[in-house]
Amino acid sequence: MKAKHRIKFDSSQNELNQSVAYFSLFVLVFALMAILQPRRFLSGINIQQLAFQIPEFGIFSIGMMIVMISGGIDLSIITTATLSGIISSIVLLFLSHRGTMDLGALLKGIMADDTIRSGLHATMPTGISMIGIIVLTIFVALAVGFLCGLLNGFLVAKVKIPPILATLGTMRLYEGIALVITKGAPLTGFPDEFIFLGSGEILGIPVPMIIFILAILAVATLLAKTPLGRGIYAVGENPLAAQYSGLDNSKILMKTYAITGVLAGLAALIMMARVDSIKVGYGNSFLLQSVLVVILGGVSTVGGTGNIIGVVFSVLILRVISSGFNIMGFSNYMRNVIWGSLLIIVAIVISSGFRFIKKTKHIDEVISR
Amino acid sequence: MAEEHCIVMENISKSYAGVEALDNVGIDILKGEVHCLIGENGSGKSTLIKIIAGVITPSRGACITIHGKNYSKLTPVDSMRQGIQIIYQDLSLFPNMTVAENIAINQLLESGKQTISKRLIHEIASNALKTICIDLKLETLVGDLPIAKQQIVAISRAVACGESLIIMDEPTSSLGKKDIDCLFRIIRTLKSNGISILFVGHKLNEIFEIADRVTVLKDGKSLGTHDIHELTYQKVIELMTGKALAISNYERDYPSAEPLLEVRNLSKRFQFKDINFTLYPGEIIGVTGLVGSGRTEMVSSLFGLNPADSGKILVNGKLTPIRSVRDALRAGICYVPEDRLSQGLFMNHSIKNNIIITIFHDLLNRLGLLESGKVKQTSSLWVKDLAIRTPSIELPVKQLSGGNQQRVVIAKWLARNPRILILDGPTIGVDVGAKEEIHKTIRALAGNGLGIIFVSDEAFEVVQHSHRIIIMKEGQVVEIVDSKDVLETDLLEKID
Amino acid sequence: MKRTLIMLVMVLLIVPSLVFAAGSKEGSGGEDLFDIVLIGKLEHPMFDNTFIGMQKAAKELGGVKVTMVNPAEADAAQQVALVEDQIAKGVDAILVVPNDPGALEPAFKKANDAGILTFTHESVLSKNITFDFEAFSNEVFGQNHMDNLAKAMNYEGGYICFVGNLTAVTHNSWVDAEIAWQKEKYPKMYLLRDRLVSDERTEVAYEKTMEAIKTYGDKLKGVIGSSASDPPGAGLAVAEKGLQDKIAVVGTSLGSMAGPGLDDGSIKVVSIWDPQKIGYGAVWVMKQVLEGKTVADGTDVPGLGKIDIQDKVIYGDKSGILNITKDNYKNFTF
Amino acid sequence: MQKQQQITSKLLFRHETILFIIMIVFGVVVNSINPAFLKVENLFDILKTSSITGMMALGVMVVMISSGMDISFTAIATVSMGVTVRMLIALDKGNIVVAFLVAGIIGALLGCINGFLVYRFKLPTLIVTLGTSSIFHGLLLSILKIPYLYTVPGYYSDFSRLSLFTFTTADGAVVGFSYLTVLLFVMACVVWLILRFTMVGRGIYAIGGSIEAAKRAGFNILFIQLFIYSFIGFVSGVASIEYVVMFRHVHPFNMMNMMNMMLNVIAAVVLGGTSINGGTGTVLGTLFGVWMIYMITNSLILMGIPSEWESVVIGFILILSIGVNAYQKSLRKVEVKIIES
Repeated sequence: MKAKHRIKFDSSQNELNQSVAYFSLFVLVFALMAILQPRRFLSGINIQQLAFQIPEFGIFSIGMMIVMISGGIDLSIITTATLSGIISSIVLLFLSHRGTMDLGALLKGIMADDTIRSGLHATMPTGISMIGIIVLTIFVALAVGFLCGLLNGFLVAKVKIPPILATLGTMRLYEGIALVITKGAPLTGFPDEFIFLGSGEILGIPVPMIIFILAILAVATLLAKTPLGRGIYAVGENPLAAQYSGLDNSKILMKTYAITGVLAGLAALIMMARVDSIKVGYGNSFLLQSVLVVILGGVSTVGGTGNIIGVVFSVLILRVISSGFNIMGFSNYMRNVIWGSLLIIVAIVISSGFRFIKKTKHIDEVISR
Repeated sequence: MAEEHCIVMENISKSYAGVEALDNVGIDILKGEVHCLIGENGSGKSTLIKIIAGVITPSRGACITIHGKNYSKLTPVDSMRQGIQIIYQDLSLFPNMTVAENIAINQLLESGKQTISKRLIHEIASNALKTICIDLKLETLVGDLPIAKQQIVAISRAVACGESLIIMDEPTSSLGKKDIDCLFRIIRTLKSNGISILFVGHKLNEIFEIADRVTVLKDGKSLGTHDIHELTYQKVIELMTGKALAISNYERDYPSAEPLLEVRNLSKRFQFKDINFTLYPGEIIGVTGLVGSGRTEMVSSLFGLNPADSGKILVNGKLTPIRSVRDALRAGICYVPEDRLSQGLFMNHSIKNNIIITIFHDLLNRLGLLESGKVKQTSSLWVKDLAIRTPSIELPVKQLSGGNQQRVVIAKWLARNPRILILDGPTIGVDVGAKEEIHKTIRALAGNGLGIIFVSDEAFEVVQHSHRIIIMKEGQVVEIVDSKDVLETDLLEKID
Repeated sequence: MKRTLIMLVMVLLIVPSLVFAAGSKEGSGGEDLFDIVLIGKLEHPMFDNTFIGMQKAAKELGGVKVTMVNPAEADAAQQVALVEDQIAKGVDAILVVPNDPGALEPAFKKANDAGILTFTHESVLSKNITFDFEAFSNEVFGQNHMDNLAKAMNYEGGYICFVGNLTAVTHNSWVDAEIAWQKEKYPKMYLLRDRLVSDERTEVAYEKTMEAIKTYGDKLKGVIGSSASDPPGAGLAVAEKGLQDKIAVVGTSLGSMAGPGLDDGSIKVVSIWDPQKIGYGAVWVMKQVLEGKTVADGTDVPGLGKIDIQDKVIYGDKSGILNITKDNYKNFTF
Repeated sequence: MQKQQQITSKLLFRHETILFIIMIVFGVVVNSINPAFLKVENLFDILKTSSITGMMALGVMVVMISSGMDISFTAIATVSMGVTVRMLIALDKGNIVVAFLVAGIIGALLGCINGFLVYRFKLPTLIVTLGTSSIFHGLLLSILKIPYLYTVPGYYSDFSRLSLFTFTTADGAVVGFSYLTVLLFVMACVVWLILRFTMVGRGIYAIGGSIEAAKRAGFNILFIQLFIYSFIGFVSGVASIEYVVMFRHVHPFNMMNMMNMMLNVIAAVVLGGTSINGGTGTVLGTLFGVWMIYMITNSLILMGIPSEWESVVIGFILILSIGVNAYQKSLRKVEVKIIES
């Protein structure tokens, strides 16, 4: 009889419960906002705004989640995005204005001279190559992200620098390289076909949202269904046991950081396409927020446990709250207070949820009585 | 009363969430005696000592008398003031602090001093070490010490406090023979100083060597306290497991196939030298020796964790260099590590995920993704095969008991279908009943044609369950003996 | 028990703050007013003052309601989100001081599509807007800095320039103008090195000025700061080394920030525009536009003076530059 | 013989020694580019400007030794700076000592909240301090409404000019050894004494080594946690007044807006040899870590590096020096293993 009670507490059940909890919190928050400001919050335009706002931040967050599950952290995630955005937009601008000016002049010209740009659009060969150019741009952005991530992974896995320090160093490094390339100037004037990635809609669903959903599915599959994903969990939970189980820890870590880099590159693309510009420093405030969201989403701060559903819902919850507060005209600082309290409350709830299990430590013995 | 009681406990009950962990248990410890508390895992031993330490409050009606003083509720501070000190299985030492600091810290805390000096610390530490006649470098970091010496530090710490009762929770589980002798010598010294010892354990030979009286716990109930002279091995095992245990001798068919593994002149600087042996299919080779004899280093080099500097390894007659874990796995060699908590298991992950960690490639579908059906099927199969007691394969491993955890580790490797299985201390920290089941598993595996290398401290176990025994000392093989030709006592001598 | 207590306290912390925050910024007013929102770069007295000017205009001109929201950090992404939220809120006009002009364009476009007028301040490059308001052109302002510096360092010697960030477009165009003007007008002066970056932080400006003093020794005669905290930081370094008579510090700053430096002579003069005037003028223009009237080049706008419209940028006349010195800084409230 | 070898190898592998060597090498390289670097004047200036970071780093070190992490210290500093300066102006009295004390106490009280939450709910310290940092800062700005303050009472700037001793260098410049540096050294000594000679100090290391063992040994965990977090609160408060002393203004963002600052402090502490996992860390190492980072960031102009290259150079040197350190640590592990066996 008693044993039956206990069986509830197995881990998949736990995960499910957690997901249900996050979902209900989301519904609650959404309902609260809708009740407080029905006309404005539920307006079609606001819902659509949310759909446009969430993806870039969301992708950063799931990138951060992956490294945090592996027991690390990636402070360079934003500057990785900046760097890959800048390099890929140079490629994009150069190719789409191809044949009429050299790269140096392009860089100088981008900042101020609108007339050159519109003139270029007129002379640009249409049709055939634009898709190719965009595909190449996407490839370059992801590749740069991949390489940046790989360097992080190398420093963490091979040189054995604590992740927080390694990525702090590369954060400055990537930012620096981006500054050296652009001297701080923003790059703008992307072709409309590219802008579509950030502002377009397919069947009424914003393209960034589609990309975000695809990224979620990909990462969820990666974590749950691939050897690499299980390896990431294993390395985060107990690196020694992972090594003893025949996993190649350093390879897994390198891949982990590289994947996060690729996601940063993807976020960069959406960012670029959404605001039609890329510049050093854009999105800096996402860094701590993404760490916050990942922790709020139930990922262990020491790695090894956590799932993507929690993180995605945390992204949604935070975005809904923050948008709702904006509409209601709250000061940002009050919002910070509320976020902070929310974080601590959620942490307390999560920790007390597990307290019962801790007490009945060896469940099998209890059952076998 | 001629004999003075140190502590008397009666009517001790404790239940967690409706499950009785302790049911009306009583125990009394005399001054200057070595009292053994034995029982299988989950029998309530640790709950009982935690109650003595004041960490856990018993259910109502409990009556605890320490040195004649009555307590209905014991706090940790009371317990400590009364001179009760526990040496936990994990030793509760501070790896980042020096030997001297670790020894002195409890006494300093008790004295209520707010400031300390190095001189004082050293004085306390060296006095304590002198009491138990041991010499240790005071400035070494405890984390850098081998486990046996850490144990000594923990005992010295208890001694430094001038305790009247020292509780040792399975103190010998990670010690070699020599260290155990040393520990017993210390215990006798303490005893002669009038200090009582509550010795929690399950290695019967040790209990018979050191105990004055024995209390047996089973399923949260006390089966009474017995004088050691009234007991026999057989009787104790019967009491603990509740059934008569047949110690069957291993069928010692000498295997006659081609050698599975040949090791020639394997050496590694500072660790081991010129190791030579051959392993046949279906054979169990026991490896024994003291901690520091190089046995763990040697077997871990076969698994590629600690690659050797020179020498040859032949698997199935083919030269197989093993430079990494993956090389070993490719050659069909698997390794169940000594420390299952830190080296073998992912405690927060489910049983399922722990088992499949080694066999991803078998569970992929055509898209290269793990197929959840296969994952469940395979892991359930192993759970069933190894009789792992669990309601669900989704349960985190940390919720299993030691024996079942060990079986998860073994399952993880068997899932790979290895040809050679190295087991490093597979029965450490596992109680008698579970131990027997693990032995059975090992024999069954050998019966299926696996070659097994079985590292253990317990001479008894090695003699019982292997064909041949490699005895190691100071990094070298002293002798390889046939277990038919050797007695347990001979073996002990050879090890030292 | 204690746990619930703590939770209760937390909840108690949240609920009143919700009420408090909700009540604090929302003004009352009829529905017939034009809703104008100011979005600053971050919370700063400059934008508070701009807002004060706007409120003054709203009161005097009537028919307009003004509110202000600022991002918690000077980050373009947050500003984009704020603009989008305002669209959802359904205001009539938005005035933004962009952190990154380019980043806001799509949001502006959406606002325009939703029938909301967009305006900017300090952002000549913005496109999807009705007007951008500038107190004066960047070139004029930079030249003013250089004139001030040249005078203070007696028209000769080496100097360095600070920008808040390499990514700050206005700062960089000021510095470009300064250097060009020096080359044209003051041949005896020379630039010691490429522009320095202060991160818009006093302490960084201080540290870097210190280092520059050590690096260039007697050659360093002048420092121009671009962000409001540059001159105070540079001034501190100069004062600490006792070099008030040898090194002149000028640049963009506020009287309140530069006050101590102006007093001890380590800062010679700082320049700024009057944010209240800009705020007033902006509301005046926005009201005209919202009412469907046109604003022509050369109109005399209260607060901006005789305006000069180039493309979409409204420049105030040169009277907009305030040169603040030791003698007059106490006259200003910001 | 063997013993001697062990001793030399120990000295060689001591973290502080390695760090010191890296610092010397770096100093000599910079000096060869610009001889102004190794002048006493410059070194004293580095000591002075690094004192704020150094002060906070001491607090972070203590927290990290106990295997915790505090990222709310910049928020605490901002709050105690704002409240203290305002309050003393409103009361229209006070002097520098009172300011330091009041700010320290406010900081300590805020730190206590962290300590209590950490102890009571056994939450990861990172989460608690991440949460309280936005709560503290948010409350300061929205309820207390502390605006910018660009004029502060004269006693702040007076203290900034005070020097323990001054002398005139060969080229005629007057060089002073600032009291801010003295304050850092005093605080460093206090921390050293606490860690070394008091039971609380041992308790901090003990918690960092194993909190379970510390509990069993009978340490008062609540008291120690409160001490740790109120200590970092205290030094943050003191550091915030140092900020007012040096820069003569109160700014609700400059201290806080320093995510860079926060990360720099943490980086300095880790570079100084304090383990992220707790248990180890020394005062000297931490100071070296702080100075190392300050030397890197404050020699870029001397070396004539263009502004846009700054981040690249800092990032590169940071990775390099941390990498050397990490590599040396892994060497030590091998060494210990060999000695052991």
